[in-house]
Amino acid sequence: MGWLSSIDVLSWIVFLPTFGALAILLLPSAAKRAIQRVAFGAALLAFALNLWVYLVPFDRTKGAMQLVTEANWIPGFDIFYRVGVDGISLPLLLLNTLLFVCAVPASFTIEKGVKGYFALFLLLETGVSGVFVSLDFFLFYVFWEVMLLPMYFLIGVWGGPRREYAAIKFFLYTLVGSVLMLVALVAVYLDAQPHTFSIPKLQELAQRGALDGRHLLENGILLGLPFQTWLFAFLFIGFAIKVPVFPFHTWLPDAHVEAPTPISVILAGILLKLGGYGMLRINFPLAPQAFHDAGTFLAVLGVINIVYGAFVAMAQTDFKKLVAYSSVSHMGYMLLGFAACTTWSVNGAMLQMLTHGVSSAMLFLIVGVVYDRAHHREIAKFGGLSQRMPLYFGLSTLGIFTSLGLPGLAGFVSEAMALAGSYERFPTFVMISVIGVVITAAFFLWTIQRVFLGPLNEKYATLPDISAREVVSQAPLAVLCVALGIFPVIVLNWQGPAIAEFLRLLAR
Amino acid sequence: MSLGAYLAVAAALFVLGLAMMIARRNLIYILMGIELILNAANLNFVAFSRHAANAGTEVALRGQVFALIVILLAVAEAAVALAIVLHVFRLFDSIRPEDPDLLRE
Amino acid sequence: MPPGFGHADLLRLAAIPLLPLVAFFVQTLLGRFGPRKGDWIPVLALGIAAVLGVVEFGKVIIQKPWDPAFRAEWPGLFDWIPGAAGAKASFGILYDNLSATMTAAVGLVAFLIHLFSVGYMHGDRRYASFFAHLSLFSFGMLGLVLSDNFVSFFVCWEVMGLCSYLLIGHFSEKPSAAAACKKAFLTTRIGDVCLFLGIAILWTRLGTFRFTELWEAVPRVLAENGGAYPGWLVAAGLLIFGGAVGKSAQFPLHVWLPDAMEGPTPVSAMIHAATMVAAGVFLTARAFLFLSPEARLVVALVGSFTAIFAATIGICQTDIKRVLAYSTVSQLGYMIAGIGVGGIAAGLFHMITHATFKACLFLGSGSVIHAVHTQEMPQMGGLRRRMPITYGTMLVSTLAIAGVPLFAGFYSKDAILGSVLAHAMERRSLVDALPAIFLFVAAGMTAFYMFRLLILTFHGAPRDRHAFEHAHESPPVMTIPLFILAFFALSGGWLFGRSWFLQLGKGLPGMVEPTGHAAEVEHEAHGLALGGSLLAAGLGILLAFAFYQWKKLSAAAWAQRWGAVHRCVKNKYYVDEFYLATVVPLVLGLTAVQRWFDVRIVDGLVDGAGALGRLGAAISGWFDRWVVDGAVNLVGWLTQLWGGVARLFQTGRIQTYVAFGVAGAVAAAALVLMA
Amino acid sequence: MPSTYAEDLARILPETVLALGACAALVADLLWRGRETRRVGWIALASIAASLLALLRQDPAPAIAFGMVTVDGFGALFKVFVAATLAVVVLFAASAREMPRHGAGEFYFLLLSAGVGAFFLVSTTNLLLLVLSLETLGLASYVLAGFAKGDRRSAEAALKYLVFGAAATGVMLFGLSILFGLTGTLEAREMAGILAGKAADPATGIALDRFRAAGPAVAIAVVLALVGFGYKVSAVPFHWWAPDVYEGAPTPVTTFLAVASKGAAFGALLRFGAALLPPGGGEGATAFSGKLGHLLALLSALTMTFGNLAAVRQNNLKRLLAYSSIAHAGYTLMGVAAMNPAGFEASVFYLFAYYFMNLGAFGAVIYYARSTGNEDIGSLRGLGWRAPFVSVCVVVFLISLVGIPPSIGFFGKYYLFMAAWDSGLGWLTVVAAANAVVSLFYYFRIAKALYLVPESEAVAYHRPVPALAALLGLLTVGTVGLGLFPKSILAACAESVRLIF
Amino acid sequence: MERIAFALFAAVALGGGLVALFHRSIVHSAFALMATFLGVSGLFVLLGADFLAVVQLLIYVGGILVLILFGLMLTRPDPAERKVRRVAFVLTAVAVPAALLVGKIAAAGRWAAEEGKLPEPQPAARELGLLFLLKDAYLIPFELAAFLLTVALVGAVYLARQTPPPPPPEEPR
Repeated sequence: MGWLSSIDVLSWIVFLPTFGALAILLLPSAAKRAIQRVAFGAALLAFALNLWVYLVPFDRTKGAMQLVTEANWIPGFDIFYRVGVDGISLPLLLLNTLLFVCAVPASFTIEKGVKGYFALFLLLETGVSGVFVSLDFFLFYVFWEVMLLPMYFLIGVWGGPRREYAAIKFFLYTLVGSVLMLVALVAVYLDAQPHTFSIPKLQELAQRGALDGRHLLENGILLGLPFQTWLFAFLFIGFAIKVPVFPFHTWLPDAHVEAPTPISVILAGILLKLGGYGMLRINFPLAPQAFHDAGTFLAVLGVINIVYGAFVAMAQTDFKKLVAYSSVSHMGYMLLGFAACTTWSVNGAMLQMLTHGVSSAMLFLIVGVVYDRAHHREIAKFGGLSQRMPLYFGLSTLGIFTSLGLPGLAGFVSEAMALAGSYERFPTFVMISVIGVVITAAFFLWTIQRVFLGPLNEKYATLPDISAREVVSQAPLAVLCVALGIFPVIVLNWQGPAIAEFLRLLAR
Repeated sequence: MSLGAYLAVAAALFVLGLAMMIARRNLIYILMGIELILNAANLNFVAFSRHAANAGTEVALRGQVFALIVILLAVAEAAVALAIVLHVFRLFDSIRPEDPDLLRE
Repeated sequence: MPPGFGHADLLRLAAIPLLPLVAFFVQTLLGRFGPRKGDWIPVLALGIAAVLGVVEFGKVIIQKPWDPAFRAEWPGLFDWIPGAAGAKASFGILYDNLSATMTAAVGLVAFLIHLFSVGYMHGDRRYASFFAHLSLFSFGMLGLVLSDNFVSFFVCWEVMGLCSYLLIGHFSEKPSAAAACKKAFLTTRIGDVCLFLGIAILWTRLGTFRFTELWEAVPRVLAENGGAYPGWLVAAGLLIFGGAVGKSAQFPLHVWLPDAMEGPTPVSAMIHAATMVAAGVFLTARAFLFLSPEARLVVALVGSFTAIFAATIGICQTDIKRVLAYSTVSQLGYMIAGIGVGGIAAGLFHMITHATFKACLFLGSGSVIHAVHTQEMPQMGGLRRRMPITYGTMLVSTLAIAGVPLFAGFYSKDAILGSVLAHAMERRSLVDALPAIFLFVAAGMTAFYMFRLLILTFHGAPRDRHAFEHAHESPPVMTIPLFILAFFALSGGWLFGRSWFLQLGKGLPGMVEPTGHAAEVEHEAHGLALGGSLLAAGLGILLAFAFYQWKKLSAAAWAQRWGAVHRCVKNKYYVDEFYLATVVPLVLGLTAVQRWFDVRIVDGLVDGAGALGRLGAAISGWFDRWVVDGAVNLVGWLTQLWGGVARLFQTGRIQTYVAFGVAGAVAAAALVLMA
Repeated sequence: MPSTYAEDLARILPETVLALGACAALVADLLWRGRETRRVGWIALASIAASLLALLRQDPAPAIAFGMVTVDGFGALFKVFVAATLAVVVLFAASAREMPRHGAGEFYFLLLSAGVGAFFLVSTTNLLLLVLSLETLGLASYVLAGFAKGDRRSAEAALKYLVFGAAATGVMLFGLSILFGLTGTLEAREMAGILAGKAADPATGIALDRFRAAGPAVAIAVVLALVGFGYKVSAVPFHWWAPDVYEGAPTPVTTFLAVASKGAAFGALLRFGAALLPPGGGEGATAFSGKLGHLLALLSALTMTFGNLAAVRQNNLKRLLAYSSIAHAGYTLMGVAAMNPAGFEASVFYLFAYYFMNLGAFGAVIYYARSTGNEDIGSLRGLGWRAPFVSVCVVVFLISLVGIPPSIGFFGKYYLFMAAWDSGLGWLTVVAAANAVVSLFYYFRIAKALYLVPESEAVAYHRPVPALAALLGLLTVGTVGLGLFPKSILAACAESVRLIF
Repeated sequence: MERIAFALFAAVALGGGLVALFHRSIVHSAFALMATFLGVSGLFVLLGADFLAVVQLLIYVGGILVLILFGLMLTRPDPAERKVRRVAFVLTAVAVPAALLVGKIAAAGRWAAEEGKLPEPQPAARELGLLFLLKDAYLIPFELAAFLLTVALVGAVYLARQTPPPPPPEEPR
């Protein structure tokens, strides 16, 4: 327990929500207001701390890990409580804490088991934050898994009609992924000389080519394939499920559609990013050789995600499902950007995670607004909502145009950087990917047309416009949609040195 | 006689006991089978004991002690087994081993 | 940096696009709460911008009179995407003759359209946001013409796409408007991604986004490649042109423009005159250097075909705004074709003149629609007496577009026709001659349909008495812009136009001054073109009058007075009959075919991207359901099967258990013994 | 140094106390004419506590009492394990639905007697004592399984347990007899040297590497002996009895069988394994150890796979837990298959993990069965909302059973994976990992029934017995707390395993 | 002489076992089992374990077999049991020779170096008894065996005792 005394600001960010959850558990179930306030306060406090870290103590000129805290956790097993941030994790951490703040007001509509809901909700935040700050592979894994259960219940208990199916599907998929990761974790640990879980140390080892499985397998070969390939494959599948990469994506639409609005927000906004973050932090640097060999393969997957996701999204009749599939498409840019592995493409891919985090979160909130009022999400059954809900229409338009990559808004910068940066290595794939760009525009505009434009559906003539509470949820995201589009430097400057470091690790 | 001969007899008894447990349709047979198996083991122990006859009293008698204890054990087991069989018979009104099959997949 | 241009100019120039942008934000957030719903904010901003644009333009003319090489550049004003030296993307200003001209023209036209809208949109439900969007639209175009690199160019380009979407869909409760705005955005977006790819190629190969650096790099590349364009550059050039095809509504991506009429009339004016469509032409001019000779021919062919293609359609439209729309498409074809054959200056010149008279025409038609509340020409007629100002200004503009001498359109169209003719005469092949043929025919048609419009609307007897009775002249806020625009339509050609653009053209990258034989040919061609264009325009106008104004009787009189056109006189009735019996069906038929093509194939491709998408999506959905989910379910099913196997073993019979146990032991022993 | 009689007696004090406690419970019940069930329970609990106290106050130095009872840290650890289970079982028995009204004296007597057997089982390397303790544990367990006298299922369970157990011990005895014949000694520690040819056979005075000279005989003997252990820990293919018996026996008894009996059997297996095949035992021994390791690895893989797959279909909570406990035996075997100290440590640690999560699960079953009147998963519909405390605890246990951090089950699995892979059983790690996924299928059916399904009005809410609730809370805290900070248990495991090698 | 005795006793033991296994009547089987016990007892004598032989006679024949017969009487034999399963034949036909073979192989490995006659037996009955009194020898097994018998007794009594029909189990509603 010695490490508790040396707890630092990052740990506070991670564990503040846990304390919030504990406080909520101590409150009586009937005190809904109090519970909501505690949840909001905990999330807000974590965000404020995080923002402070982002602005004040973090030195953005450095690519190395900062604010590192290390404490021996399980002695004898080389397991450490090791946290720190760099330019890759810090923006994602900030996005995470922000989204949780936004999701709290959106959760006020929850009626059933409020206490349990918010406790799990805050627990989830701890899990996600923990993943972002972990510098120890074991700790990373622990936090990774901590997310699993709250998510299962949040979908399964507070979700839509098919929630059981969606929850178990989500759980199963992610568990498969994490089990593969666990196997890789054990293998990496045993192969590293000296044994260690420290991610930076493992990265250095891998970069030197020392993580080749020779301590674990004969000649580092298993069934004719080198250890690095196995390692890469196991980790990649583990993370790809989270992203989700085709063909591991089918859990996503189900989970999204069934999850309550705030959970969809978290799911799309931040949980998908964990996959990408894991690739960036662990998967690629730990198996650089295999990563280079698999570059084209990854790019193909990325392109499939982009185009396929967009086409499937177009076929959806459910607003939420459409947004869900658009996420599949958007994460394809990220994968493509990673695969190309140039400064621009990786920067773009990273930024894509953030911008998609903002825009998809906003879109889910938008869907939630209309669902709360009309109690369905069939696109075809709406129409002309812009006449009754002009403010809502404005926010929706902003979110949708951000998502379809309009210059000046957040989505464009990242997509453009990812695509332009990837062109150098994968010209053909980029050419194919732009089909996805067009289709994305097509289905989003078509959605706007059917939901907001055209003659008003008289059934919804009395719908009230978006409420103050809902605006509070969406406003920060809306601001970010614009701010990130015009001043992407507020992230790019932070992540740049860290990505340079990442590229150095991957240099052949 | 050679040791091998005793061992062979013991092995044969062991197999007969097993066969009796598996093949006969009466719980009593199963009890008999158990006794056969225990007897086979005992025969082994005593034969080995004899085999070490020249190695001093304690060593030479180890097997016999074991056999003695096993006999005691057989008694205890037989008692409990019979009690259970009777108990089952009372509840199921059958002595066939396949009749109690409430518990199955 | 040319002498005399300094920090103050930078501030003024930066203010030109930024004022409308600020106005947009202010108007969006606060406009509706302000007096007059804040309409004065964008108007004021645009007014200042226009003044600044004109002032700076004047400074260029005065301080650096007729210097083709004038170029002032302020790169890296705002680092957008940081990165290694050349790889970064930043916003900057490139102010040369071209952007100076464009800034002034766009600013002015946009300001007038704003002004006009104050009257036209009065009482609209979304009055406030309309002005906000209009303002953003202006920002897009002004920013675009001042961009010093492809990134900021593209950003503004897309911002215009968004604004066109918002503005065309202004009457969103109309399903047709809702569909039209989507169509506009999508169609142009197809072009946009081409442009994006083109930019990406250039950036990947040459490492920069800045125009000046790219222009310097291209000759280097050509030198390295033995003077020929390498494949990637050809591709990049064509892709960039693809962007122009979308924005400038060239065949086959022209379909959005006529539908864009669903928006309010000022928006149409904005799109057709000052912004959107001009952006494509501007882009083609900026990117001319990246176009290989073959690519330029493609450009010329696309442009000229679009010109004639749209003109034929324009002939048989009855909706006043649709006629104008097809006319725009057609005129854009002129510009593009002109640039394609190397007459960049001519194309740009036409763009500017066209901006003035087309804006005037649209605002005029808006005024008419405002008055009679219909867009169908057959229900109008005789409005001349009710709306004299509108009539007068529109007449001037029609004369200009028809190419009547002394009016602006005459000079610019003539320049283009000269260029294409020179091109044809120099190359002497059918393919190279096609642009010339198309454009001359189209010139005649232009005159014809424009006068047809004018006559049907303003001349003759009123066909709808009720509408006529209620029609009245528009308020000054609407007519003043008309006056101003008409003034330019009248004077744009000779006031500063022709010679200025000739000078301007010399400074454009990729421009080659014809020398020797080529120069002679060019001179000759321009002479021929003058006659040809006059002839075409005259014929068109005459035919129009013959058919619509004088009817048959008047047609005879016309034949007598103009003996020079003997053949036409002689075949007076015959032409009439021929027109009725053959040309009309032919033209109608042709139009029908084109319409069909338009609707079925092109529209089908664009709108039907949805259908295609749905088909693909249905297949994907199927795949999703059966293959991907199937795999998961298979696992579950296999697990269940395993459970069944387990049940087979777990019989509930104790003796079986013992037997299995013994078997297991034997197997285990065997394994250890064998190993 | 020979120890005195008194010292030796003191060394077996925990066992003695327990045995006396058993008798006391029996006599007390007779005296109270079966009317003071609760008090008898207190007597049992008190004797367990006394035994634990004696255990904890024992001289930590390893020693051998009466020539065959090894008293050391390893044994103590397992005795604590068994005693702690016994205590929990006593508590369970107080709240279980299916316990008969009469016979509390016999029940506690038999339970504690089984505990005595388990105590001896984990503290000897002597074959004779092994057989005797195994039988003491076994016979008491047979009767306990059939303890619900009016219940046919209970009787059937007793019968099946008896028949399979008797057969398995018989087979084992036969194997042990051969082992004895091969070495002339009953002490496994001595056997190791004789088999490896490092010490002379006491019978013949000849030293011979019997792993090589008598390979098949050794192999058969060891495999036959393994049958006995395999049956006791319910490893495939000697597990057949387990699902039926676990389902049919009263739940407290099932708990005892699944946790204490299995744990003690694992303790004995580890002790004998370490004694018989110590590292560096010579060429033949190493080769044999390798073979045996592979056999165990195979059994481990089969066991966990079979257990998990079969559990997927179950609708009865107890039966589901039975299969799950088979699967967990498979996991535990991973460490044994590694055949090295690290692996054994992992196994011991996993047993502790198993203790917390499985006892918790059984406790919940007892509570739910009282509320719903049966043990079907389907009848748990929405009970999570009515019985929040117990259900939250259950979810924690389920997490741990699946092996999701932060729980002791996760760390246990992780440790096993590492140990297995480190001794060249990478494939087993992969199999185990896949199994973890399969196990999710059925464990979370429980969570689903508790929370995801709409509530069923038919189920009345019973406040859990305070003792049971406190116990579940304690186990939950242990499951999470020790999962996060396993340091203390890890140290104990390492220390104890060091003692037996 | 020893050979003949061995053959006789072995034959009695195995023959008894075979008859017990295959005879249709369970009563006959029980008596055949007695023969086996006697045979094994004889083998014990041959091996020099006289005391054990006596114990075998007393306990097996006098105790266990009687118990089994009691069991027979207390239960009702099943008429279907008259048919002996073919399984048993197959098992025996395959397994007994296999077991003999394996026993032989096993023996050969271990005792190859010293195959031959067994050493002379030592008079051991007294020592056997004394062994149990040595502290370091068999004190604990002896005690534990006693305890085991108690456990068996209590258990058997509990199950066999005819309790008044138990009250219906309390079913919380």
